[in-house]
Amino acid sequence: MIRIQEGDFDLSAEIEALKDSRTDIGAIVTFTGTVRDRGSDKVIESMTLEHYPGMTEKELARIEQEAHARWPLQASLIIHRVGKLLPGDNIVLVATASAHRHAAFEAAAFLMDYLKTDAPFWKFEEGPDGAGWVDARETDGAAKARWSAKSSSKEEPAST
Amino acid sequence: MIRIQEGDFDLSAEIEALKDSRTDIGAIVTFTGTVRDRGSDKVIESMTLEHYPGMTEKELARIEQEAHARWPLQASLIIHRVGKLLPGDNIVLVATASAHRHAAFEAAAFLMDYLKTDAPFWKFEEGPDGAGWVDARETDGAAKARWSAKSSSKEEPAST
Amino acid sequence: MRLLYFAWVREKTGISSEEIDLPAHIETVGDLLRWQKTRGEEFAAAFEKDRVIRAAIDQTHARHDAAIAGAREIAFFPPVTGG
Amino acid sequence: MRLLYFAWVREKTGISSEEIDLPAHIETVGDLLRWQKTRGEEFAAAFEKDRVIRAAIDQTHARHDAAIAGAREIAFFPPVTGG
Repeated sequence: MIRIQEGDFDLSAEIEALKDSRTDIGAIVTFTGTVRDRGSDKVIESMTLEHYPGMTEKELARIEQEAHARWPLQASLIIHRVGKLLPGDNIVLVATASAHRHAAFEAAAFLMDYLKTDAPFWKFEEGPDGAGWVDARETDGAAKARWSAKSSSKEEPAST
Repeated sequence: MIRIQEGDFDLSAEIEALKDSRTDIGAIVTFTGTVRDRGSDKVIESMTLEHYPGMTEKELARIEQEAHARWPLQASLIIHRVGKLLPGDNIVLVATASAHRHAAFEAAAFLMDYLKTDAPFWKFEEGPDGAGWVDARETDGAAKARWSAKSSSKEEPAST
Repeated sequence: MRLLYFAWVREKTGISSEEIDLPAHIETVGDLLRWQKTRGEEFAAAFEKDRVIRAAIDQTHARHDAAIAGAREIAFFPPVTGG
Repeated sequence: MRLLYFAWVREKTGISSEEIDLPAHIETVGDLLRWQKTRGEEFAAAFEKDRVIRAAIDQTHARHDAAIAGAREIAFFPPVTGG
């Protein structure tokens, strides 16, 4: 499931909805990304998220589909906020549910790595030292690349 | 932080407490383990968690300390329930907060792998086909062992 | 054809989208990037670092050597920084 | 010395803890495991599969060859299955 929204999200409510009263889920992993009050060398007072409506949903759906193809997931969720955010605010939530913990962990990490390189969002930061667009990090490309070299946990023995 | 309790936990409330209004956290990963309605080959109606009071806290504190030594974590939390649980119920919550997402992901997976092999909890399952103690899985030992072979992400380039 | 601009590409061109008829000689994303530089001061500045600019054809990531024939919507933007 | 039993070891011995003076010849966890088998039907059944039984000395995991000298509390239990 995918949502782009300006408002905040509530972790408990989202996970309850994700579980949907199912009793065959053994493992739920969530990743929450939050606005930090400083970048590599400067203080951040606010962050504004721009995105490409239409393409964003398309890319996130593609990424989510890819995760479901690689791991035995029972459910997944990606929520990404847009608009102006303050330090401490939530930016993104990724959640994965599986019978087994390694599948849930790997799929959540995979979703974040792909989201960071493929989903059309851009961050604009403002602070006392000025304002500017956040530069993409080369490490995010490397983080995505590791999923090409590495096999999924699908073949590994089951473990909750 | 470590808690052993009979009652349930609320994900949002726990994460808010973990963040403690800090604005230098960029990534929060949670793992929630839940009771599944079936084991490998049988239906499960209830699960009872026994533990070794005193040693449990000691082991979890040791595991948590090890995670903080390996990854740059700003906060962490382990909650494990004991007593009688039903399918769908929460069993365990592990949460990690870091400036960077890979540290948070790896530390959470590490905590779960160590908890599964070292923390003195035992599961007793009951169902229509009878009752019995859950057998330990060899895969859990292998999951723990991978952290000895693998280096931590501490040396990797920073990435939120 | 509809052209879209995001983040600092949008800021520098001064527009977020436009409907435009492209010259016939433009066959690839790369051709289009080079042509953008000829469209006045703002576009020259926006597309100066054309190597780092990413493109999407009809909302799908496209390489600079991708053909644009048949495209309805082409977007230009910096490397993404969400998450 | 205090001995503790958990999970199916507890169920089979029928007790969860006891205070006991150990024979002097018992020096290691392994010695203690072998001695447990001699303490009647319940203990023989509980400690039959002594290889899989884990031990903790004063609430720290201990191998079967660990010395028990000075221990105040020794626990026996199956491999753990929490999480």
